Amino acid sequence: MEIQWYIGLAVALFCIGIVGVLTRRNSIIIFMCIELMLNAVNLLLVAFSKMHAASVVAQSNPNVVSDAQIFVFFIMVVAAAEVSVGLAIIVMLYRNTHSVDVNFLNRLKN
Amino acid sequence: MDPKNIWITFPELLIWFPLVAGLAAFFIRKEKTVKAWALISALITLGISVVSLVYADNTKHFYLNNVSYYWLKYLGSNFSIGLDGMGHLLTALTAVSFPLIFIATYKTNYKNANVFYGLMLLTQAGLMGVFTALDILVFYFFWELAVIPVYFLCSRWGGERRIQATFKFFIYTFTGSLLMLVGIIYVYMHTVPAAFADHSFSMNAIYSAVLSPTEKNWLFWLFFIAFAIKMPVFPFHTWQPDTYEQAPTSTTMVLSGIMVKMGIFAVIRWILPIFPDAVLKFDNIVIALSVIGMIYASLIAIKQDDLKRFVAYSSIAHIGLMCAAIFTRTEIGLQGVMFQMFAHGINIIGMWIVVDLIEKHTGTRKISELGGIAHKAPVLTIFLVVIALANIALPLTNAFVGEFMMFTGLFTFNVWFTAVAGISIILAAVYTLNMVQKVFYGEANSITGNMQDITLNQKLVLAVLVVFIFLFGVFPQPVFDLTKDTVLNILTRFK
Amino acid sequence: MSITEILFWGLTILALFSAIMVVASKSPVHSILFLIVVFFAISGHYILLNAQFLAIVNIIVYAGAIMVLFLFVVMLMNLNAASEPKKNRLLQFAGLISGGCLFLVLIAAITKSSVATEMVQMGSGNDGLIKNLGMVLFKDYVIPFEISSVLFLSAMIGAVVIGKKTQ
Amino acid sequence: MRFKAKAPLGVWGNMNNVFQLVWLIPVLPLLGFLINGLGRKHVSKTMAGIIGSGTVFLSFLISVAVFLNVKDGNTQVAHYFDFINITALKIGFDFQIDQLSSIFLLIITGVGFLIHVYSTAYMHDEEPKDFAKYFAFLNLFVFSMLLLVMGANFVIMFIGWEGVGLCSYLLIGYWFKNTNYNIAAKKAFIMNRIGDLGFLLAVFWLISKVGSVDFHTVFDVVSNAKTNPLTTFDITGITLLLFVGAMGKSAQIPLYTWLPDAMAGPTPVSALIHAATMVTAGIYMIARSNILYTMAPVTQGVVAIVGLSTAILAATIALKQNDIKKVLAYSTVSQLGYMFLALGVGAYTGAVFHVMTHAFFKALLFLGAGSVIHAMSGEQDIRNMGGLKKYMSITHITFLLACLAIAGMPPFSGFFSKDEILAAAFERSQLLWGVGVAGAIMTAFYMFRLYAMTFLGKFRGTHEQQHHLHESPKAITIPLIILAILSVIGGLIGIPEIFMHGGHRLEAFLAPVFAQSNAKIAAHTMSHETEYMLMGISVAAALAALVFAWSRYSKYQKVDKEETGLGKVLTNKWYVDELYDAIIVKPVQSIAKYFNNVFEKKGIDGFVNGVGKAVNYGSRQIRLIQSGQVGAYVLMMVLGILIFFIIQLFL
Amino acid sequence: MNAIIFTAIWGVVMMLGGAFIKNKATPKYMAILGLAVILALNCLEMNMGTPLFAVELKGMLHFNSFNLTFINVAFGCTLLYFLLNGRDIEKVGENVSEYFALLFFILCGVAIISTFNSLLMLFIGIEIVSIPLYILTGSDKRNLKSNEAALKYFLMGAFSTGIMLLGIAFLYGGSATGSFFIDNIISGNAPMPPMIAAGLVLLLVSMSFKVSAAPFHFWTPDVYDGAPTVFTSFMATIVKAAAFFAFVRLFENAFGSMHQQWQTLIVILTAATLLVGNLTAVFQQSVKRMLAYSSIAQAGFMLFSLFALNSLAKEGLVLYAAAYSLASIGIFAILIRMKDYTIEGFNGLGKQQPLLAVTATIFLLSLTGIPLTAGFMSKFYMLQASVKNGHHIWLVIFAVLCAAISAYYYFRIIQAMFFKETDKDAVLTEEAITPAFKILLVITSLLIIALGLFPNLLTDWLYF
Repeated sequence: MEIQWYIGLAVALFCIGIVGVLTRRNSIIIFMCIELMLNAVNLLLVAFSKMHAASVVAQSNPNVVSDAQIFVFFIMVVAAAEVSVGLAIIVMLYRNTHSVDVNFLNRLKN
Repeated sequence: MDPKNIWITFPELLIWFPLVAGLAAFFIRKEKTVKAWALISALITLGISVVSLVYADNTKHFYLNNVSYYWLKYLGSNFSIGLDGMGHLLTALTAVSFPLIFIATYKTNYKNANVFYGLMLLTQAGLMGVFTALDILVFYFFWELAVIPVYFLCSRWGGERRIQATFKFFIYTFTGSLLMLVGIIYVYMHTVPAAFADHSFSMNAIYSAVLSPTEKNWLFWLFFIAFAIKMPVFPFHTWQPDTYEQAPTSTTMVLSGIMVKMGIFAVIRWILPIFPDAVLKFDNIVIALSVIGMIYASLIAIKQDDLKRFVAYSSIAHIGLMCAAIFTRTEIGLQGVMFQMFAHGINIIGMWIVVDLIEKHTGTRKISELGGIAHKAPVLTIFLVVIALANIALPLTNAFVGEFMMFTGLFTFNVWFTAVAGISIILAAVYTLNMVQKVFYGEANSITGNMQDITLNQKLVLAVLVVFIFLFGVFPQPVFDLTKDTVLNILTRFK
Repeated sequence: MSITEILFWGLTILALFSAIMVVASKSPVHSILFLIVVFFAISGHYILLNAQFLAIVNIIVYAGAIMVLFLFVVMLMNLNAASEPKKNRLLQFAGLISGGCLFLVLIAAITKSSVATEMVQMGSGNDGLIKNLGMVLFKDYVIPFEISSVLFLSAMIGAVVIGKKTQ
Repeated sequence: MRFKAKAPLGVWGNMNNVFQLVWLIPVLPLLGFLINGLGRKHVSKTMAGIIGSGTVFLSFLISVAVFLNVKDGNTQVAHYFDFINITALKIGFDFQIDQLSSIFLLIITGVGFLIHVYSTAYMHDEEPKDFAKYFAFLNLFVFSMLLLVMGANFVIMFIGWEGVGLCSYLLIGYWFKNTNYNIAAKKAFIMNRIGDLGFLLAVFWLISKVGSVDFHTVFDVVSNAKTNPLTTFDITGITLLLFVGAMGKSAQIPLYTWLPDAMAGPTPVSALIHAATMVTAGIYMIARSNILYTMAPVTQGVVAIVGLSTAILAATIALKQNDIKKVLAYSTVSQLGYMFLALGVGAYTGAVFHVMTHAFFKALLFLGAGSVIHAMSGEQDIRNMGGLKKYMSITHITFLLACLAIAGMPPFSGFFSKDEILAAAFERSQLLWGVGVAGAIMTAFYMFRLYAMTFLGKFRGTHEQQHHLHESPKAITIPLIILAILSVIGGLIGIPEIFMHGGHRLEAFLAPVFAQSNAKIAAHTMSHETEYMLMGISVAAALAALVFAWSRYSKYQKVDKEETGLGKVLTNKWYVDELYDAIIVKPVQSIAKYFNNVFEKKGIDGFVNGVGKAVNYGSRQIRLIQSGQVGAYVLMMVLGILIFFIIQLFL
Repeated sequence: MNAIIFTAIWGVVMMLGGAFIKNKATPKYMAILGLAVILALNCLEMNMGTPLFAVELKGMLHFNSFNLTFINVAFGCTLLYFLLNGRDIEKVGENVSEYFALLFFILCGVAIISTFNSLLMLFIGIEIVSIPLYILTGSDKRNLKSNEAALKYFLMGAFSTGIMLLGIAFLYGGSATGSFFIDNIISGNAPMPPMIAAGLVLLLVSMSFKVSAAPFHFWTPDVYDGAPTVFTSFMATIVKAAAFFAFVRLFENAFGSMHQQWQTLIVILTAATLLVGNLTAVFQQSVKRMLAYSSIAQAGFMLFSLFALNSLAKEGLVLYAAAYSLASIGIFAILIRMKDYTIEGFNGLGKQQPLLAVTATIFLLSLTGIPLTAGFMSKFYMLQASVKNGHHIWLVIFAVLCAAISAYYYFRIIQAMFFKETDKDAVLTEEAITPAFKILLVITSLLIIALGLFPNLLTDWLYF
């Protein structure tokens, strides 16, 4: 399988995520789209790692694959942490305004 | 003399003494005391400067007039200050002016006088620094620092539109200085390595910076605009009338008497030696601007109804001539400028004192509302007339010598500029005599009716000024001897 | 066309479709469910790439924990399609366009690159197995591993600080 | 022959050489000025008068001594201190004593002294401190005038040059409560300033070309063809510019209009400044730098023509003036015109000669007029006078003599000097001579119109005026008498050859000063017949005019009918003032107004403030980007990313 | 290393302390004490060259005097911040010790991102800094502004994290070594392959987001405005400085060799940031928001260090960080005590609290960059560095013109304080301005002036 397909897929997912962030107004959904972006990146990293494994890079840098996969692991870790905080914030806001619409947030502007 | 056994030099004294005195002044609560304190310290500074004039000869007393300390070692900037002829002249002017100003305004009471006089003395320190700096970074420091106290003085104690006016002035000059800063850094980056650093800010290094003609051309403007704003040269002058109008008179005296000289000084000290060929390239433009400014300002002065604005515009006209004369690069012209820097300082301070008196007594500065002061306050009138005559450069007043030489220099540079600039001589007579006639002659009216003649302290100051006016009008030679070295050194850059 | 490729394309299409659905679907609940599908598809890719550990973690952490959390919150707020307010058409359109442009730009950039056509090692290669990763993680990546604890602590505190009822 | 001072002289020296005292000549009046000026509150009137006149008298004595010395051919330049001394230029504070300056010294101090004395009586009604002020100014004037004539270089001369201008300004505006007087004073000063600018430019020109302003250096260098650095253009330019200065100072076309207005000053002032001394500064200056003019024929032509036309123009105006002082003023302008005519045709001696005689009789006329005005208690309009001769005989006699003198009746002084000028003009061209004679005729006419209307006929003034008509006190009459004598015999030092061989003592005396010029001019010799004829014609014509005027105006009756035609134009002085106002004053004022109200405020300052406004405006606009919408923010970011990608990857 | 370990530990301590300590004031003192100790330990490490415990770094982090000095600066400023604003932190909400704990965790993150040597550490470090910040921003729970700010900050922060990760992924994929260590991602100054370029751009974007450089600055004004002022002060100064330090380290070590190829981006970034920051600040009425924009403007100047990327620039950056943090902390500390955050609110402060007014003036002058203040020296270093760099002089001139604009809005406050009258009898909140507070302000201003006169006091530390 050529790497470009993976890249294509990952980038596609990433951009879909971006489009989601741009178009949706429900903060939860926006947040989910961001998660989608992260996953796209994860996929990309893994794919790259396997690409390197197949290439000369593997000789010079033995644990090139595991580096990337560990990185992905950490991304997931961070994502988890972020989610907890993020949802907490959203919930807090919902408590105060009974809405999760981001366009509702415009007390701060100019 | 051996530098070892000199423990302090004149430039240091001239800077540190006012600085310390000023800082001390902030903590003197009692108004009377702080006034006295300011006056005394100013007088001491004057004393120092007088003594320094005795030791002015740098061939003999070099180490009394020059000193340098490590400062930003690794940037190649040292705190080096010194007095050459021009430095002596202008520090002397500064030292002379402040006591006069303090005495003249001794009767005026300011809210939080301690702050006021503290700031005034700080200004003096800053000015001294500007006139003594031999390291361009140090120069820039003082250049900015001299303005800050003035900013506070004007916006705190000035007239009703003071805040905007002063703010305009500040932003205007600040912009100019920042442009200059870029220029300074650029030149610095093209200087030869110095001890501990790969470039140097010292005057000599800056003078010998290696720059391509194109670089010099735009750098010239970066510097010149900064100085032109300070002087001010047409068309950068519009801050001046407003500021002079709004600032408290004593500050206005500092501004117009000394601070404008900063610009002229800086042009002579930095632009001429650093960018000689750019000067050769642009001299026509600059002189044209200056000459236009002279005529323009004179014409406007004719139409001014507010005494302060009147003086402001007449000052712009005079400054224009100085700026033009600098760029003629003739010995006679430059000597004229040197002389005129001093003369103009003296005369305009006198002008302001008179204006201040009139405003104090009559409560107005409107020329149209005044009249007939002459027989209410004859002494004042006599002084005013003398100063006014100096203002129009009548022979045997100091201004004549300066203007005569500057015009001569200008003539040798270009006849037509001189011819046009000469018109300002006539216009000067027109507006000055108009003012004198409208304000002092004719019948007294309700406003000037209860005008009293001047008090002793003012009489004293004005007398001193008048003495200066005639003394230097008849015996200008000492000044030329003093500034000879500077002028000739600078001219060597154009050989 | 080998089985791997078929799987690849299948998963890809699935992932893309459900990703689009995540963005497009009205109700938040549906979005969440579609997102889970995406995660499963991605995990499938991981398996194809022989990164079992990540595949498992992805399922557990994302599809399991995180998404459930989301679902939970959404249920809690009982947001339904109606609660999605009127959209700003223009902004959406702009978003769509710019997102698309970004996609094109990135693709264009990558296809220019030399590595674009390099082959990816499928199925084989055991670096992605738990054993090796574990070794690496606790040998070379001990510092980040420890440090991430700080991250969790702060996240926890955050949840507490924000979640705690104030009287 | 003149020779330079060996070495700079000390202020004091061996007393037996009077040149050691030269510096006292100007310093004494200066002292008088200081004493009277500073102590004006304390000195009594008498004291002020004594100080004022005394100092001048002392200078006069020294001047006489100096003159006697010079007569023996000793001239010198005294160097006191360096005024300006830099490598590029050296200007010393030097005094030059030679034939020319010594003559002027005599005139200034002598006539000056008389007028001081006269003033003590004339100004007697003034407040003590104003009285002192008056004398202070008068002394200051004498001081400046002395500087002017003694200066050994153009700069010192210029110092005096502007000094006298200042004094005339101060004295014209002496009664400063009256705004019109101030305006007149201002006018005088500014017109002089215009001239001074010319003078200055000339000096700059000299410095830039010759590198010196010393009379010796300049003249020696220039007159010597080998060393002369000046092209003809230079010389012409310089001389023309100098002449512009002279125009201002000596009230020539087009800068003459200030002089009539200057009559606002006290009459003695008019006598001293605006008749005898200051206005002749221009003639002195040109005479001093005669060599330059001789080398610039073009300029000479201009000078002659300007001089002559001034003479005529002023004369015509004088015909119709009714203010006694105005008539004299215009006659002064006209006489000055003659002097310039003389200079223009190269008769430098003639010019100086006429300066001298004119100083006598014109001072006398003014003082006489003053005496009349004094008697008429301030009345100056001759239509309200008449028949004064039976009230004030001395004044009348002296005035008559003066009139005869100015009308050029032999053997009065005016005759010789004017005749010499006309003769010289004739040598240059008959036309000049013809016009000159015409002027002489008019002079005779208006002078005797004045005389007749003032002293003959019957009194036309009010009764209380008539009631205290009286002869003036001694202090006034004695100067009149002295001046009268001088104006009668003053001409004798310049008797032409044809009357008395070697008679022209003045010419011989001044020869050294004009030596360089004379060396360059081919000496004309006029046949005695022509000379006699010329004299005959002019005298006859003048006499005719004299008699006509006498007969016409001795029985003048006040008729208030509106002047018409030429008469009106003349009464209104050819509308020259109005013309100037229209073509110079008003435009300047309006330009200034435009600059002040529009260009400065809207233009330059507008731009400066505009920058500030622009920043504010920009700020107000740009902050709208901060819409507060997360979506918008992210969109911006994405766009930013796009741009960066395009720049980085595809550019 | 000490810094990282002990901040983490002390954070935990504070957190647990919160459970037992009921007294509100105690956490403040604990925090101050702890930070002082940590600062000391860091200095110790600088002198010894080794941390207290030998830690197997595996090249993840890299310590040298430069980083450590910066950590000193950051921690020093934080200490000052604690001292000045301790009681204000107490006022934000009831769980004080948690706030301090979070602040300590942030410091830990700061230490990491100023010493990271691997993209992984950068990523984790940034997250450790960000996540607590999201919380602190929202810590004023009842205040809708605060909530809004928190959510905006969080969403956009997460978004930028995504961008960053994609960038890292591309770098990894594109690099010939397949490594995450910043110093061997690429080598030499050959034209970069597209993948690297893409990664670089994405990293640049995400980092610019963190340092709030236009056009990625949009979160800044809202967040700074909405967050409780104490925490605004913290994130506007220390955090931002740290982010910059990370930014410069990353781009110098990773891409320094091919500086010329991406300079254009920096130029655009700088110009845009300067323009937007200064221009928008001019019109602001609320001082807090104005300072937010001014922080953007200052970022524009700091970007010069990235533009020049020479030793002068790095020195300048540290100096700038110090100068800017000191001044901002000071001015914020005063701002917190104002009743009214608008500029009019400052009217008459000069009369009522001359000392405060004077110190505030010094801070503002420093921010403007008037000589004799650290602000001038740092700007001066930056200008010098970029002139030395030689290209794009116009940018420097543009920068100084913007600095002139900045004078415009900074001086409005000075004018308000000294030259405008107020009808209020007290413009400050009633709680007393303690002598200690005043002394601290004076010390701060003295520090600023000292640095303004002798920047070498700081810069000399950087090399040995």
